[in-house]
Amino acid sequence: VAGASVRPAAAASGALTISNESGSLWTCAFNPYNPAVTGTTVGFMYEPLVFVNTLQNGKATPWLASAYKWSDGNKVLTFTIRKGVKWSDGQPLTAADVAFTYNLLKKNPAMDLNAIWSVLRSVTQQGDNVVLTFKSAAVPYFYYVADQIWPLPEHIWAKVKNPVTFADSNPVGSGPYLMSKCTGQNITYTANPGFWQKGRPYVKTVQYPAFTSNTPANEELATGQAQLGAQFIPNIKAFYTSKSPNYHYWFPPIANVSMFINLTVAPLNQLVVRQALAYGIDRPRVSAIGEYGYEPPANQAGIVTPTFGSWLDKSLLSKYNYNYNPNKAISILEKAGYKRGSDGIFAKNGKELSFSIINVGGNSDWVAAVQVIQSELQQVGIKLTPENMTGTAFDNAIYNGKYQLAYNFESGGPAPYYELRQLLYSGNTAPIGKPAASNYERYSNPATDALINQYATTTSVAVQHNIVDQLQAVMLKDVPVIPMTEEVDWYQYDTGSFTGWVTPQNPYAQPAIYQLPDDEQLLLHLKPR
Amino acid sequence: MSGADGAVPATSGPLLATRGLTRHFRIGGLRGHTLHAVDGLDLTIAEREIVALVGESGSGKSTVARLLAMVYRPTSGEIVFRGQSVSSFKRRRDLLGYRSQVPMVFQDPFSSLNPAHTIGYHMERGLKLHRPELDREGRRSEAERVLQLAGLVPPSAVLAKYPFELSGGQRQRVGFAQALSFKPKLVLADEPVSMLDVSIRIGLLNVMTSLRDDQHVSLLYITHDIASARYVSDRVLVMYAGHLVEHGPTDEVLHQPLHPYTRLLLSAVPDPRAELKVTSSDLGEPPRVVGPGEGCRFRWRCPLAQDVCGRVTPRLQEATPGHAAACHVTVPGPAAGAAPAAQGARLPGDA
Amino acid sequence: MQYALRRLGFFVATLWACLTINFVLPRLMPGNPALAMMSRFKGRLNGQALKALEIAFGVNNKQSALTQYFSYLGNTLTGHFGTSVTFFPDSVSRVVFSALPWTLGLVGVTTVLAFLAGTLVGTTAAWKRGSMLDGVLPPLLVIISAFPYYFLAMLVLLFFAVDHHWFPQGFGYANTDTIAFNLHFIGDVLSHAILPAFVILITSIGGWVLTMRNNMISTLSEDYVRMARAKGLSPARIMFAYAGRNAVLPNLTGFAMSLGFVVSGAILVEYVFSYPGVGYMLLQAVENEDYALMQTLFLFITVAVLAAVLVMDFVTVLLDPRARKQG
Amino acid sequence: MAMTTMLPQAQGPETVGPARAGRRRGGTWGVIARSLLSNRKATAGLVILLGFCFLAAFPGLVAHDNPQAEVYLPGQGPSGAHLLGTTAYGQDLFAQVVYSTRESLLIAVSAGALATVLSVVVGVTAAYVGGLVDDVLSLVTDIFLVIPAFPLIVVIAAYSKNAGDPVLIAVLVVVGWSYGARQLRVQALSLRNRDFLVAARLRGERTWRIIFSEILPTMTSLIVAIFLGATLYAIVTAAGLQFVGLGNPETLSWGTMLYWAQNNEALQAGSPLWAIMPGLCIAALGAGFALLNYAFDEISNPALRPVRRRRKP
Amino acid sequence: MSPQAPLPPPSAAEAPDVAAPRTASGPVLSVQDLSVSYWGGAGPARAVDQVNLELAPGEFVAVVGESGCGKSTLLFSIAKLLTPPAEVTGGQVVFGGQNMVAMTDKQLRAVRWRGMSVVMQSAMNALNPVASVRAQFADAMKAHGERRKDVVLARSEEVLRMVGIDPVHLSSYPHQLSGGMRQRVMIAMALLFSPELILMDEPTSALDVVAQRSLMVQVKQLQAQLGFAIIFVTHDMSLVSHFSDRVVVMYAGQVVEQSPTRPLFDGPMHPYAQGLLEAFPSVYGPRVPLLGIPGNPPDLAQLPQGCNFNPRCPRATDRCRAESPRLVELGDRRVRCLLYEPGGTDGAKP
Ligand SMILES: Nc1ncnc2c1ncn2[C@@H]1O[C@H](COP(=O)(O)OP(=O)(O)OP(=O)(O)O)[C@@H](O)[C@H]1O
Ligand SMILES: Nc1ncnc2c1ncn2[C@@H]1O[C@H](COP(=O)(O)OP(=O)(O)OP(=O)(O)O)[C@@H](O)[C@H]1O
Ligand SMILES: [Mg+2]
Ligand SMILES: [Mg+2]
Repeated sequence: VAGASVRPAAAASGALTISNESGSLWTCAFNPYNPAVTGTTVGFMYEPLVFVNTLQNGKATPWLASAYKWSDGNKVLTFTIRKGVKWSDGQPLTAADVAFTYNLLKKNPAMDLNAIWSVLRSVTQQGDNVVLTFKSAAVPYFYYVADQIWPLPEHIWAKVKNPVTFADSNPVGSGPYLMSKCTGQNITYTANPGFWQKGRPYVKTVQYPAFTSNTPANEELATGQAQLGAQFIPNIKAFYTSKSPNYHYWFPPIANVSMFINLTVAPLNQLVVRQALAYGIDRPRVSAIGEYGYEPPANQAGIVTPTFGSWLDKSLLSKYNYNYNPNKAISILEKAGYKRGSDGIFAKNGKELSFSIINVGGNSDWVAAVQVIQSELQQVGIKLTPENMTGTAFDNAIYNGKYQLAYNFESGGPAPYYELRQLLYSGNTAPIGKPAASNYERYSNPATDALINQYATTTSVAVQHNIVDQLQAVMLKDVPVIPMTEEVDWYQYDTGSFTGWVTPQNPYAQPAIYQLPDDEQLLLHLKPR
Repeated sequence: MSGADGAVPATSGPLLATRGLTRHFRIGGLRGHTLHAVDGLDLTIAEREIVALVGESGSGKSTVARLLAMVYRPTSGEIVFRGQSVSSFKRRRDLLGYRSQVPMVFQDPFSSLNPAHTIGYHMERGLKLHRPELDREGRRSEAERVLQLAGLVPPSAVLAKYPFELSGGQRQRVGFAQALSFKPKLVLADEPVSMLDVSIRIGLLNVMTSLRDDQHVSLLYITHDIASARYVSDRVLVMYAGHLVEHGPTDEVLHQPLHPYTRLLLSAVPDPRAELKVTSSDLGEPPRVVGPGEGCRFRWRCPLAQDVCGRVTPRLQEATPGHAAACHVTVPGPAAGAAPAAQGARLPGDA
Repeated sequence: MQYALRRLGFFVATLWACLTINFVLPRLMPGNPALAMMSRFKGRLNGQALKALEIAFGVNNKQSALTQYFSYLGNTLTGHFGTSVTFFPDSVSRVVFSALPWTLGLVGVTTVLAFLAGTLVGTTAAWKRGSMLDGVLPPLLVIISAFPYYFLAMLVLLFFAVDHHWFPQGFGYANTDTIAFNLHFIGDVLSHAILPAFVILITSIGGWVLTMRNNMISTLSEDYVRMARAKGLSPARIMFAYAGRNAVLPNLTGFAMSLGFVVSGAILVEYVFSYPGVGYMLLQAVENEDYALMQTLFLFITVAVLAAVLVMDFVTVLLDPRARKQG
Repeated sequence: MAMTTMLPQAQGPETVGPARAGRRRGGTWGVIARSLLSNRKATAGLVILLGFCFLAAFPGLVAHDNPQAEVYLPGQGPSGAHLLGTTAYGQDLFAQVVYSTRESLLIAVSAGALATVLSVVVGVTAAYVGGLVDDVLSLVTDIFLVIPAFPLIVVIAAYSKNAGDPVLIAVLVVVGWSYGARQLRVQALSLRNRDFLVAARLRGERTWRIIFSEILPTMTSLIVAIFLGATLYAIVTAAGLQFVGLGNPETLSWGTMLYWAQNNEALQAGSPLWAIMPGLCIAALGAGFALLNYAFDEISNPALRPVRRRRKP
Repeated sequence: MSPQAPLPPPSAAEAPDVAAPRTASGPVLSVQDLSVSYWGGAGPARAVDQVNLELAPGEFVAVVGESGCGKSTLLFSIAKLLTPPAEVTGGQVVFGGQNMVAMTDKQLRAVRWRGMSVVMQSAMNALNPVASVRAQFADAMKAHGERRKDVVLARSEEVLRMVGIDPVHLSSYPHQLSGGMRQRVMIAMALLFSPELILMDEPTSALDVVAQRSLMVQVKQLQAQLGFAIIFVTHDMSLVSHFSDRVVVMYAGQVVEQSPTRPLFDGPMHPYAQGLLEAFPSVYGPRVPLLGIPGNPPDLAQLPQGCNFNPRCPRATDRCRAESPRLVELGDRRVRCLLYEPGGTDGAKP
């Protein structure tokens, strides 16, 4: 192989090495609908129809679809498929392929990771167009059906007996790269000469080693053997940026890390208690100690800033003013009839404000954050007992509602609506003991539901903002969850060997390599120096 | 069975008796041979009796003692103690009772003391188990008493010693003292004095006789020292290659030995005061106890061997009351010819 | 002969019991593979994906536990290990067999080396009880073995690979290599194995040293050792054939067991060095509730350990006539 | 731990009279004390362990800071105020190290001791009693030998809600005893036919008594080695479990300190002492035990005990 | 100290069963003022106290004495096999012209077994429990240069037969042998080569008289053929009387009498020796109660003032309680008793 080695010399030869703790060895399967391997597949070999950029308020860039159009009261979406795009085996990419892909997901719900067929009625090919008919107005679903769908070549996948377990070890895609070699330790990608954007990608070889743990991955970055990183690096100044002026990082926030409250558990179902919790926590301190300040403190409105700053209703936020205020927390509780016991913990009717908070033991930053929260709440007379578990046990508990408090986050989307819907939509929840897809706190309010449903029917930005403002009010009034810090994209880059990086000034895509299909945008922008 | 029972005074049952006691060992690797360590042994020990067990080295004496002490389980046969089969002793109390009445002194004093414990520990444990009536103080004085009896002085110093600090003979006496401390009925003593010098040996032998006379203790005294056997024992049993070949009152056996092996044995007994009679150095064939088959096991070395000796295993036959031997030639029994048992036995040695 | 049959019988019984535990234990863990996948890709997967994953991994197919159990036993016997969830959709056999040689090579060799070196040091230290050697080496090695070995691995990695580029920074071989049986590749594999091997080696010698030394000291005061001296045997002969051979039995048993455990690899070392073995895979299987992978790895471990123990039982009987049953 | 049972209490110094008392003062404990003090290495080990015990018992006397309080400037180097500097969370590192002693010592010693006791009981009983008992106990041992630790702790932690110390200790014992049991069984097998055991049986000793007072003392050194092994295993495994997040990182122990240090890349990110100190402490604890081991040569083997040379009066 | 003349290396060609003519020049062994103490809590116990002993080639010396008087210790110190807490506190052992006490390990190894072999008292423990008899024999032979398998086997079988053990037992393990058999195996092992000196510590205590006697006859024959010297510790006076050339009587670590055998039996001089000879019962004579020697052996760590034997001696005087006797030479006999010292107690000779 004309492959470069992973030594620092690699950069000179124009190869990019990615350092990202994958947690396991590579499987060498490339089925883009297999969630275990999408990270090494999508964006390299498979592409979306439209690229939606979260960091630019959901700005849509036509990609494999050259155009799209909503019609019929936002119930029908028509994609016009780009001409001249070829699969890497030389066959043209057609609307038939795209329609086939949608219908493949319908036939195999195991591949329908975003449950698009829960809102889709049918998908048909009409010439160069693919027409998606929804059961009802589904504007926000655009993100899932346009950005989170990767068309497959029908001539190959139609022959596959079980596409769910199909390994796709010789992936045929339309993307900028070809998978040229895969071992458990490393995947080598080489540029796809037939890529539909002539001259791209500029980086001809990409090495993607599998790191099972953080330290070597970090080391690889710090020593310049990798030029693109996507992980948490403690004390990044000492560890990374101080090593070279070319080393930079940017951690753009994209979602909230929140304290989830099981609203079915007394006395957490009482607003005062939730408010006291919200007042009693010093979020900047949680951010500073738990997260090295990488993850900025969140606000109770649930709007991630600065990413979605334009959506935030600042006046509303300051009206409720959930900034750290221990005295207020105490006075609220006292007003509600809680009395402090000899141990300093508030109690009413003999029931102490003492809660367990579940957490994932492997996420040391969260564990640290919860320790901060614990000591702060102790001062306002609320006792927290952290229970750390494995990720799976944690999810099991939170999905099924078997917890009191939990430290967790949910995926966001290209607008605040996506996360707020996850948090507040009662259709997403489930009774205790049944797994809920989101809305783990079991929040249910018909008015809120109506707002959320209304959002789906409109493409008007103004209306959308109005709805989100009202959803913020719900967050502030009801305090169903308490956002703590903001989940960020982990992203380190070395300007010494490549240019064209995502920067705060030019946020053309989410920069973390595991963000799909944003990774393709990044790879296409990079140029060897 | 025949002879053995007759040897016991009719007035009381024997203290201990065995019937057909047999013990085989499997030796060797995969092919495996059976070693007949003890075969069909009938013996009795009366109350207040010292029985000496003599015989060739490797003839199974220690095995007998171990069988009687219930170290080994017999391959077949039965041991009866005071009218009860010992195999019926299942409960701990019964077993403990038997063990305290019938203690054993081991042949090898070097391996029978736990190297990690002091002599005091050994004594203390025995007393604790078998003399529950004693308190701490009583146990100590009893331990000192028996050690003193065994000639280990000063007993308090000996108690504090570890086995490795004692000489062979000293360890041997510790073993004997332990057995005495139980207040036994029957001591199974496997060569208890072999490593003692004559003067201490005499002391111990005197202890044995006085135990018998004063406390009615019986003793199975396994030894190679014929003279000491004679000095203390009432009866002698002679073993050869797993078989009991002769038994009878001590003086009778020593003075009128019936079995050719007994004669050989006695002829070899040295008298330190006399010159060595240089007889032919008779090492003979070592006894064949590995898959021995039928026949007298002494026949290869026997000057009197006949055809029948190779075919039929001789049984013990009484020659005179209480004195029996297993030999086709000197005590022909019903097995060999039709001659009635123990009648008119000629004693070739007597001529 | 009878002894062998009897032991074999118990071997089978033990194996069955272990297989059953290996079946039950993973299923007692909270959650299921789909959930595990969800938490693995937290934030990258929409909550809706859970349903898709449950279908993909067959979480909700309503098979009774008993049916599952019997098909598991059957599949185990016939070598059908199923599909891994962690490495979905790879078959477990492929995953395991591609990783196992790395572990066997790395951990196997180091285990043997550690045992040999440790036993040797222990023997010598006991022989020279009270000497400098005895005073320094065993405590030193034990102290080193008291270091958590991922910690040591980290230090070693930092010093030898990161600060001074003397050795590669982990992995089983250079990423640019093709797996082949040639000198270049073998050399590369060796250079990658040195650091992890070194760490395993120095952290595991201590245990062997200690057992061997302590046992040997008890043995050395036995009469037969004195006798061996009287016979004028060379010190080496006394040390090894007389004292050593009597003292080594517990260590040998330990060795057999460790050989069995080679299959389970050195989890954290592999983790730190991103070594492509089964040790870290095992941890992942557990974390991902990958029943099939877990069961298969445990099966391998179980069989290897039990077989080693069984062999050791026979060897003990061979080496120590006193352990043989009498009568 | 096993030692206390092994050396019989019944035989106090009073039992054997004045001569004995004069010779070996203090009986069993005297022997242990003398062995510990007569050997410089063992004494050093004892001092280390006692030091740790002291820290475990009275951490507050040594460290004056609250170990958990995140109140200082994070990531400071050693200084007068903070002997070892501070963690990335602004905790006083010295206080953390000191306060962690209790938990680490507790886990190590209790898991090590319990596992050893279990190995001794099972291993030696199997070997000594033999027959079916041996077969069954060996079977059980083998099963535990291969019980996988990780899933077990996940399961137990899930059912007990929190992988706290008792759970951790229980898991360490469950997965840690069988190894030693196997080794002890082999060793005991070679003792089984020794005459002194036969003698003890004939004396009428109960089986458990033979196992504990007759066999064990002769195997003390192996048992000590196994105890050391089990303890080290407990320390290292506990730290390992905590390291991968399966323990309870809330608690203060050297293992959890390593977890925190590791997760904050302390070695590389400017506070190396955070990682090195707990590692060193674990090793020092191991060293203490290892050095203590030298005393057991003499405790287990009376023939090796040194005697003070006193000239004849 | 004698000059360290190297021992002629045992030649491998010399078949062990072939008699090597020995030059009868000087003693094989000369023990000079040897003292050994055991260091115990109560101070040193003198188990061997200034023992002097010379052994001519081919001589058979019996050592008798009370149990615990230091016989085994003496043998061990001659063979340089003592382990702590025993310590040689004085004197030297000259074997084959070399001082054993000063020899290096390597020199010692060459001397051992080919030059001097040992039969230990603890026969069971002295055999390696995990090695078959065959292996242990082969070991000894290999250590001294004999590597031919057939030779080793033949010789092993030969020595076993010599001591009356079926060669089947070559493949037996020690625990499968009876007490007497183990002892004979040990003796056989000592006979593998034809050393110049064999130290035997109660080698026949577990043997029946037949085996004992034939064994001794064998040994004597071999001795006559090969000319090795023997130090023989025993309690069996008849063996002493029938087989030994010279007797050493020990009491409490000291040699109390040393004499050619016959004269000793005819007229023991030391009161202890006298007591010993009166203490054994007879097989044929009348059964008379015997008393042995009254009193108990002394504690070696706390010896009485004066003569060690004085508390038990029927003829002890005040002087005996005050003064330690020297070993007096009387012709070819030596005795340690004030009775025989010039100006003895009452001048009465036995
Ligand atoms: N555990 C055993 N395994 C195999 N064979 C044994 C065992 N114990 C004894 N034997 C054999 O049984 C026979 C009788 O042995 P035993 O110890 O009873 O003899 P003994 O009469 O006491 O001899 P000695 O006088 O020499 O002590 C011997 O041939 C011996 O080899
Ligand atoms: N390791 C030791 N420590 C202390 N004293 C010891 C030690 N070994 C032996 N002794 C003492 O030394 C004295 C001499 O022992 P030795 O074994 O030489 O006696 P022995 O003459 O061979 O006796 P026996 O005929 O009983 O074998 C004995 O009193 C014994 O108690
Ligand atoms: Mg015997
Ligand atoms: Mg002796």
